[in-house]
Amino acid sequence: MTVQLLYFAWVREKIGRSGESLELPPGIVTVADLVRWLSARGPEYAEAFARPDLVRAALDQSHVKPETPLGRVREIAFFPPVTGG
Amino acid sequence: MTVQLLYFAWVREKIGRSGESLELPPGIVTVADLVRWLSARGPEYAEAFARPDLVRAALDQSHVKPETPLGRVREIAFFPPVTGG
Amino acid sequence: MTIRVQAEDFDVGAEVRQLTAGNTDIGAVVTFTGTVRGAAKGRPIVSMTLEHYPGMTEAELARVESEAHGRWPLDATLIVHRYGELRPGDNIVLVIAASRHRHAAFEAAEFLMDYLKSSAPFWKKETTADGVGRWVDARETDLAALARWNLQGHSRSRAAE
Amino acid sequence: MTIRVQAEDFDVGAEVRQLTAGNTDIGAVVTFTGTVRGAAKGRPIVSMTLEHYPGMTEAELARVESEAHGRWPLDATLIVHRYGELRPGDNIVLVIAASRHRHAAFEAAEFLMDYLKSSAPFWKKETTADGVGRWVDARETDLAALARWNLQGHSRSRAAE
Repeated sequence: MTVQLLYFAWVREKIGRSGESLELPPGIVTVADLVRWLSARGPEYAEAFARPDLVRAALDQSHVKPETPLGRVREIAFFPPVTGG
Repeated sequence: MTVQLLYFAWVREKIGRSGESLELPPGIVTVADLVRWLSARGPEYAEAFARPDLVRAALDQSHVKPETPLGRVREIAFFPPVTGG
Repeated sequence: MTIRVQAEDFDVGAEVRQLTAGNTDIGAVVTFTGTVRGAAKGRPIVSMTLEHYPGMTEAELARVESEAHGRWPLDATLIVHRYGELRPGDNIVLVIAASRHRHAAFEAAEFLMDYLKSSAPFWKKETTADGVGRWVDARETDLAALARWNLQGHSRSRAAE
Repeated sequence: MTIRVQAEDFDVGAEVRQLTAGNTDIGAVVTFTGTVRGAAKGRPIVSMTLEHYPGMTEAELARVESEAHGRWPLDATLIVHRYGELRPGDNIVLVIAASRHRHAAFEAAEFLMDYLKSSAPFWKKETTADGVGRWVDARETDLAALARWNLQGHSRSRAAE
């Protein structure tokens, strides 16, 4: 499955890019699975996800929890807790 | 004792004037005493004070209760419950 | 801390700019604008006349404002209240509360409105299309709103007998 | 019901006029303006940069606004949020709630702010005079503020693991 990944704020800065298109291997079912797989891709990812409790996720632009299944998602975003307003 | 009386809103309309200077006889101690004395001055006053629970008073521009003594007041105002804002 | 009682209209944006100019400690500005509604109890109105008690009005608004500053950390406040003859849609009252904390700004603005509605000596008369003018009744809900704030000394404002 | 995400500044007075024009059912208009403070934790800042997630931002703000309309009798609402590089004193966010009831307008405006602060995908970076930029931490008090409103489904917005 090919998905579009987006990174914002310090997640973007640590990973060093604002997004990328990735082919996910089978076995990645939930958001948490994806975080673990990404963390193993290199030190920049490992650092971005070092404190997973500080990283939020959105599937197709909706907030989700770690245990949410990816399903047939097209766009996945990772970012810190929001600080607007 | 001479006092300046002021009337507002429908109290003013019922009494037919916006204010007057009156010499109060001895024995008028509280705001309630004054209301009773005024009510006896004529039908327009009687009608204005017919429902004393609907008339508020201020002594020298401060809200007061019926039992408040007039003291050495100079200006006494009577008006309906306020409806600004 | 500023209060104004005036016949003229006001501009919310201009008042906010003037009140907060040069103060970068402020992070939150809440405004309340009260306007003349086009109908009263289902009857269309053509105008609303606001009578007030000059002198006491300013004194009460200043007291209301001072009470708010004693309760919340406010950087600036403004109360503007109009009098005279107004039309549906016209502005009646403006309250602004500026603080570094947004909840303080919200609470103070709501307090200023609840308190001034029950204490500032203004009276509204609504005129309907038939030319009849009716004095607006004080609303029980306004007194209930005030009770939330546990104001001491306000029970002085009661019936005259 | 209108939302805007923009780099440009806004004028509170002009936005209120535009939002309420021609509607004389409205009697109460509450606005909240959030501005850039000149210091963060005692350090003066020279600029604040707001990053956002285009698309999701608009969707979240629309959801927040729709939730408010489901809870209060509102005649009109507006949310404007800026992004890009801002300076101390600059406007960040504007929320307007217009209703025939003043408490509905106050509560809805405060709800809109509490909710958007916890759900709209914006991130603030503050730059101090030494040129160092720091991402602003999410505040526990903002989550506590949100808890007051008993939002269902919002627990979906949690940690990614």
